[in-house]
Formats: sequence, C-alpha cells, structure tokens
Amino acid sequence: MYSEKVMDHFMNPRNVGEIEKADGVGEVGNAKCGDIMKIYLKVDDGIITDVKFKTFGCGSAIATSSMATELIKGKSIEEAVKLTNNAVVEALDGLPKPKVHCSVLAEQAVKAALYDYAQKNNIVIPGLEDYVPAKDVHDHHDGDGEE
Amino acid sequence: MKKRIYLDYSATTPMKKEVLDEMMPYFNEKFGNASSIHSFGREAKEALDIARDRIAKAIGAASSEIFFTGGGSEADNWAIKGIAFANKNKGSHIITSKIEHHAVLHVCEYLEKNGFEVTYLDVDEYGMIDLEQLKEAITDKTILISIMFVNNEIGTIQPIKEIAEIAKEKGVYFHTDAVQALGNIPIDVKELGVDLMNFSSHKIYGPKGVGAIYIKKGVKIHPLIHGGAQERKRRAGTENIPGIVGFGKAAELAIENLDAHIAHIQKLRDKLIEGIKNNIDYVRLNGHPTKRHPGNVNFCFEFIEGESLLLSLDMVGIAGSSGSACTSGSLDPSHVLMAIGLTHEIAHGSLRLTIGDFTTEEDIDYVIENLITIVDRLRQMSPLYEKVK
Amino acid sequence: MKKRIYLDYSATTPMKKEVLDEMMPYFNEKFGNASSIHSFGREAKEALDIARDRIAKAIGAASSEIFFTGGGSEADNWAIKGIAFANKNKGSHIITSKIEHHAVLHVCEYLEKNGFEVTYLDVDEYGMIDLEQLKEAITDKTILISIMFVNNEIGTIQPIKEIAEIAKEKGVYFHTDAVQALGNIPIDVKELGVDLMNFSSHKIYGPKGVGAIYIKKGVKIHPLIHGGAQERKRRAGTENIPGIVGFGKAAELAIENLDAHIAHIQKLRDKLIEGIKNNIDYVRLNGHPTKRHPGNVNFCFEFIEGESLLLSLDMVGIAGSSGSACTSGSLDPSHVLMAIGLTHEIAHGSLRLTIGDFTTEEDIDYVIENLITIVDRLRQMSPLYEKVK
Ligand SMILES: Cc1ncc(COP(=O)(O)O)c(C=O)c1O
Ligand SMILES: Cc1ncc(COP(=O)(O)O)c(C=O)c1O
Ligand code: FES
Ligand code: FES
Repeated sequence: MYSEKVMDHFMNPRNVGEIEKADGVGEVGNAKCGDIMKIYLKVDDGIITDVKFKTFGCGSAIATSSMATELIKGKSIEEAVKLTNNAVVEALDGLPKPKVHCSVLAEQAVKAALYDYAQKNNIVIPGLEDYVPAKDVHDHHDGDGEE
Repeated sequence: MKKRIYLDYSATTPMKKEVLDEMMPYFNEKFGNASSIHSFGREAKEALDIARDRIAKAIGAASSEIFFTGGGSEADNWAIKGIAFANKNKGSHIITSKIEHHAVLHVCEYLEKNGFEVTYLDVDEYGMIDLEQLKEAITDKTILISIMFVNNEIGTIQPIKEIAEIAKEKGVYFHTDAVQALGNIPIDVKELGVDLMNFSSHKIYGPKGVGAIYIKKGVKIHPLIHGGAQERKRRAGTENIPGIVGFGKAAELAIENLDAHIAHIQKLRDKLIEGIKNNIDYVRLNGHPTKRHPGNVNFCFEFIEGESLLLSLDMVGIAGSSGSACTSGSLDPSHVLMAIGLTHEIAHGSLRLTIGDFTTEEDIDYVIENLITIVDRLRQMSPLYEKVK
Repeated sequence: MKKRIYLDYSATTPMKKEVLDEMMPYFNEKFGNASSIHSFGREAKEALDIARDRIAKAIGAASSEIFFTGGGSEADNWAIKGIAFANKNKGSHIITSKIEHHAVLHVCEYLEKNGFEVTYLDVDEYGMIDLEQLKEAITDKTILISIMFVNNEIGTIQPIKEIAEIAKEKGVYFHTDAVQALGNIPIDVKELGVDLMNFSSHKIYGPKGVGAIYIKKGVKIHPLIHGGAQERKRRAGTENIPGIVGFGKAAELAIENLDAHIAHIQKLRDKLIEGIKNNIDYVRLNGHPTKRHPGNVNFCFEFIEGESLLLSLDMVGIAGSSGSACTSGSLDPSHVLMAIGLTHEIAHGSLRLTIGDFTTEEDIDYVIENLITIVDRLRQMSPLYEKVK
C-alpha cells in the first residue's frame, strides 16, 4: 500500500516534537474529519534553522509531516513557502490516491507556521500575501469509487 | 521467519485442515455438475445434500430451508430485496438498525431510492437496539425487520428472540444477519423464531465465496439470481460443490467444538481486555461488556488514529482492523462507532482485535506488550495528547 | 476401476492441476481478507490484482474493466438487471434471443413482470439470429441487447461483432454471455466492440463459484450485490481469493493453449460427428455445421428419449447431457431445441456430448461403439421405430 519511504518516515519520523518559544507555529486540520498537524519553526536571519511537528493522523499524515519538515529545514522562508504537496508526495515516492489529501495538509501546516511567523514579525512573505488561515483544509477521502 | 499474529478473525479466518481435506476430491475427481444425471453429477449432488444437511443441523432447520449463495453479502441482498419485491403489494416499509453491515444498509438505501421507506433504529452506547422503539416503528406498511445477530465491529449481541416475537405478533417478516453469530454462539432458528437468517463460510474456518440463507418454509421471497433450476429454483448458478462441501464441514466442526471454542477465545478476549485496560490510559471499550461476541475486542485509544496504529502493529507482525475514517476510504469513521455516540476524534482511534481458534496466550502477551509501546510512541507524536499531559 | 468417460465439458470441467496448485496457498496460509491493510490482507490483494490482470489480458480489456462475481449466472443477472435499472429513465425495452441461457431468459421474464418490455429474437434452424430482425426490433426505448456468444446446447456461434456494430450505431448497450466462448474461441472485447461480457471459471478448468464480467469503461450500471466497497464499489462481498486466483490461472492457461486446445477438441468432435452419422441412421446434427463450438456435438436420435439414452450411456461409464423434457425437470424440452424448430418428438431424443482437453481418440471410439448398441437397443423398445421399419 505505502512505499518503503513512506513506511520509513512513518516508523522513524524526523523532527517529531515541539520547539519551545518557537518563532512560528501552524496548526491545521480538523479532528472532526481526520487529522491535525502542528508545525513549529525556529527562524534565524530568514533561514529555518529548526522545525518540529506533531501529528494526529494516519500513516500518510505522519510520513508527509516528517518529509515536509525535512524539505524545509535549512531553507529560507521564501523557499519554504513554495513547498507544494506534490513535492512532498514525490519525495516519498508517491502516495495511494485516497491518501494524497494528507500531503495537502502538510503543505498547509508549513504555510500556517510561516504565516504565524510573518504575523509575529510584521512582515509579508512573498507568496503568502493573500493567505487566509483556514483550519479546515481537509477535503477528506474522495476515494476512487464509482457509484 | 518474522512473528505473525493474526487477530482479525472477524474479517476472515484461515481454513481448517479438516475442511480442506474434505474439499480436495471435489476439485478434479468428483468434479461433476450437481444438475447432471450421470455418475459425475450424482457424486456432486450427494455431496451437496450432505453439506445442506450439515448446515441445517447446525442451526436446527430443515434441509429444505437452506439455500446456498456466493457469500454473506449476496445472502443479505437476497433476503432484503427478495422480501421487499415479493411483498410490495402488502407494503413498502422496512425496519433495520443503524449498525447493520453495509450489505444490509446499502441495500436498504438502494430500496429507498426505489420506492421503499426505511426506518433505521438507533442503538444505545453499547450498541443495543431499543425494543420499544422497534415496536413503535412498525406500521401497517411494514413488511420486513432486518436486525443483525452479532455486530461485526463491536461484537454486540441483539435480543433476537424478543425481536422475533414482536415481528411475529405484528405479522412482519424478520431477517437476521447471523454472519458473525454462527460458530460463536448457539443458534436454533426454530427456538428463535426468525424467518430468514444468513451466514458466511469464510468467517467460520470454511472457504471464501460461499454463504447460505435459512428461509423458513412458506416465506414469500423472490430470487436475486434468476436462471437455472438449482437450489429448488430459488438461486441459479452451478453449485460451487467444493466450496459448499467445505462450508458444510466447517459448520459441522463449529458445532462440535462450540463450547471449547467459546471457552478458548473468551478467556483470551478477557485477558486482552484486562491487559489493555490495566496498562494503557485514556482507553474505552466499545460494545457491550457482557452481551458480546466471545472473541471481539474493540477499543478506542484517545489522541491517536487507527490507521497509524494498524500500520505500527503490522510492523511487529500483528494483524488487526480499525473503524477509523482514514481506513474506511470514505469521509466518515465507521457508522457503528458513530451510532454508539462516539465523537469523530474518539472513533478515529479505534482498534478491533478479534480472536480465533489459533490464537494463543503468548500471542495475547505479545500484543499487550507491543500495544503499550506503540500507543505511547504515537501519542508522543500527537498534538492532542500534549494538551492533556 | 470401471471405465469413465466424461463428455460433458460444457456442463462443467475438472480443474487443471496447475490451477489447483496456484490456489493452494490461499486457503490457509495467505488467507487474508483483501480489504485488510495488514500483511495478510496485502498478500490477498496482490493475488487479486494478478488474477484480474490475467482475465483482462485474456480478453483484451483493461484490468479496471474486470469485476469478479460468484459465477456466470450472477454475472448475467447483474448485466441485465444492472443495465435495466440504471437506464430506465432512457427506456424500458430489452432485446434478447430465444436461445439464451436461463440466467438471461429468466431475468428478462422477471423484468417483464416489473415494467420492462422484452423482444425475444428468433433463430434459424442452425440457431443463428437474423441481423435484419434485430435491426427492426430496435426502438427509441431500447436500452439493451443481450445475445449470447456461443450457445451452450447446440454450440452455435453468433455474429457478435456485427451485433455490436448495430448496437453502437443505435446507441444501445450490448451484453454478450461468453461463458461458453472463453477458452474455446479467441476473444478481444475491443475488437468486438461489446459493452458487457461475462464468463464462468468452472467452464474453463477453473474452480466453481467464480465468474467475471467485463464492463466497458463508462457503462452506466447498478450493482446487483450492494454492500462493502469491494470491486471498486460495484460488487460487494469478501473476495473469494482462492477461487479468483484459480480462475485467473485457468484463463491464462486457456489463452496460452488456445490453438492446441481447439485443434485437439475439434478433431475429436469431427470424429465423433462422423462416427455417429456414418453408423446410426435417423439422426440429425443440431447447431451450425461450421460456426460451432469446437467441442460441441449435439444430435437428435429419432424414436428414442434422451434420459433413457443418458442412463444407458452412464451404465457404460459415459457422461453426457440431453435437452429432453424428461431431464429438464419441466414439462417442455429444451427451449433451444424448440427455437431451432424441432418437434417435441425429435427434441426428446437429443444428446449433447461435449469434448475437452482430457478426451482421447480411444474415448471417442468407445463412445461410438457403445452409442450404436444403445441406440439400437432403445429403438427396439420404441413403438415409434416399429412404424418406420
Ligand atoms: C451460456 C451460459 N451462461 C451462463 C451459465 C451459468 O454459469 P454458472 O453455472 O457459472 O452460473 C452457463 C453454464 O451453466 C452457460 O453455459
Ligand atoms: C455481519 C456481516 N454481514 C455480512 C458480511 C458479508 O459476508 P461476505 O464477506 O461473505 O460477503 C460480513 C463480513 O464481511 C459480516 O461481518
Ligand atoms: S489522516 Fe485520514 S487519511 Fe490521512
Ligand atoms: S417420459 Fe418420464 S419424464 Fe418424460
């Protein structure tokens, strides 16, 4: 069902935890329909020097959180904001179709954390000008059924 | 080889050796079509008759009241559509419950789109229907009540005899899906007084793709599968003789071993329930504490999600199932967990472990040990757990 | 041991050893439910995918267009009811032929009682439908044409491609029952242009109780068996993995060996036909002389009755079948023999012998030899024969 990479990131997730006094925190999702993802950022000089996550969700949700944090760690905030769910899926060697939405959540969690950082520091990050923090971004489980 | 512990006996069971042995000659020696009048056909027909007798005996029915199908779902569809279409001149109202198997619920929904009206009874926090609500739901137009015997997710056992009495009093047909009941609790259709009852072979250590339905003599029902004259013209299709032979043997074994089987799985079930309750906090046992399938364990583990739990268990060789939305392939968590009043969050963390004849004490120890670690690891990752700590 | 010669391959076939070998691990080792996400479930799912690919490859379909069922009859019922109910807003007229299998005819009759109109096309003396009559029968209300590929009694092969072209031109769905065609003539659904085509495993040396249907992408159809999300939500029920695996293997073998298989049975068929024609008088070959199932022999022997013939053959170890009223369990002889214009008397003396991979030249010699004696013996007893002598 899942690729080896997904299982690796699920069983040995990178960057699990919290950052005390984080520079940016983003929480997305809705326990009502699925998962909750929370991302903590430490930013120095516009560079993400540390990132942690906590996730309540399925294997795919945990693996995409882990991969997303890996992909933005050490990057500038401008680069991090460009992270797409497709990039996360690709880095994980793919996800089953009904699980792709979990990766959208990962992208949204990163954006939410960056937005929080921008708010706290009174800056505008290119690409986030029109960002509206939405908690319920979880268009859940449109499986491949036909009926 | 890696340790592999199967705790998903309510999903399906391995076939017993005696069952396979019994089936073997029918694949390419006694392979005839039971409708043929030559010797190959007669061999097949004899085997068919014996299997039918065995199923009949297992539930206290007459052999002529047993019809073989291609599985439990086909039998559910047949019972409900067959009664609905054959009796629509009498009425168009059906009563069922919110916790039925999808093979009942989705048929009812289909009938709703085709001129029938369906009442879905509530259940209480333990998954029990309310007999008073049932009585009130019955109208002049009611033609069928369909309430399952034993729930496949939470294991709750319904008061079938009482329901049958109410149905009889009101002159309404009563069907019960006994797929999870056969081989796990004693069944006597005459004593229970039901009109239709269906079974599935692969849940009782028999082959997959075979089921049966008890249709009480005199019940007015249409076929679901029209065609040849098999099954007394009620269910067409060349009979799956090896499958039917295996099912018959499995039913015979199930009845012979019923007491020992129940004692064995119940002991392990209770050990697993206690092990979880005593070692992990924020858990909730789903289903009825006593009126319960002897091998069913169903817990919610707060703050974590079922699929993650299943995958983690699978990594240490333990096979279970979950009613979490993430494993359901649909928007919502299990309709059964919703019906007993769980919130989406809580339902998300559900785990069903179902015990069978091949489960051992050591298996249970191994499961408890691993479950403790896994639940803890997943909770450490959970933003929800953080808050309660 | 007594000699036993099986010449009823169109009724059912013995399973091939390779098929059974392929199935064996799935009974009690890899026994998981294909819907489960743990390792037991994944093993089952993989086997299911491979089997589906094999069936798809055997008929030139995409794997996503193949759905497994509990047999050929279920698939016929599904095709016809499924199309009828899903498209009744477009029309309520169905066209079929008088020589279809009962799994098609009885469904059509059932639909007639439920608001549909059905045209039953005639066939000529060889069992062929008339394409002009078909064209004329199509109206604005026609939603489905269902014409079988190869007739199970007399072996006649219909012009499927031509029918498909007519159906396409008129925008009507076309279903063909290919239960007797698979493994006996080459099939390519895309080249033929059909919308639905169904199969049965036990007719091609696979296990009983398994079938499949090809549903072209985009075809609007309702499920027959509602419930779980199996088969892409179109056919509920725990998948019969061993059965499906066996069917997949049987289809693979059938395609690999197709030419050799056809050559083998056709040679024996022609030998048997000649042997009967040259040695017994007052006989009539039923079905088409050339557009014919390569293993089908169907004769009427005047002045005698089919059941007596079958019983006598059975006594010398030969297994065949008959369309005689006396074997049909109903008042009338086979509807197929009636449709090709036989009188009741003639139809009474019908014998179908169907040849398969395990049939030998010696078997055929033995059959001819015995048939001569048996027919003669029965005719000596017949008051009808007396008159012509
Ligand atoms: C042409 C035809 N259609 C349908 C069927 C039914 O298939 P099954 O016996 O698998 O239900 C048969 C055989 O019985 C057949 O010969
Ligand atoms: C209660 C219940 N009913 C019906 C079914 C369907 O049976 P089958 O899988 O044989 O179609 C199942 C199992 O899947 C079940 O647990
Ligand atoms: S969190 Fe529900 S599917 Fe991923
Ligand atoms: S003569 Fe006896 S059944 Fe036809």
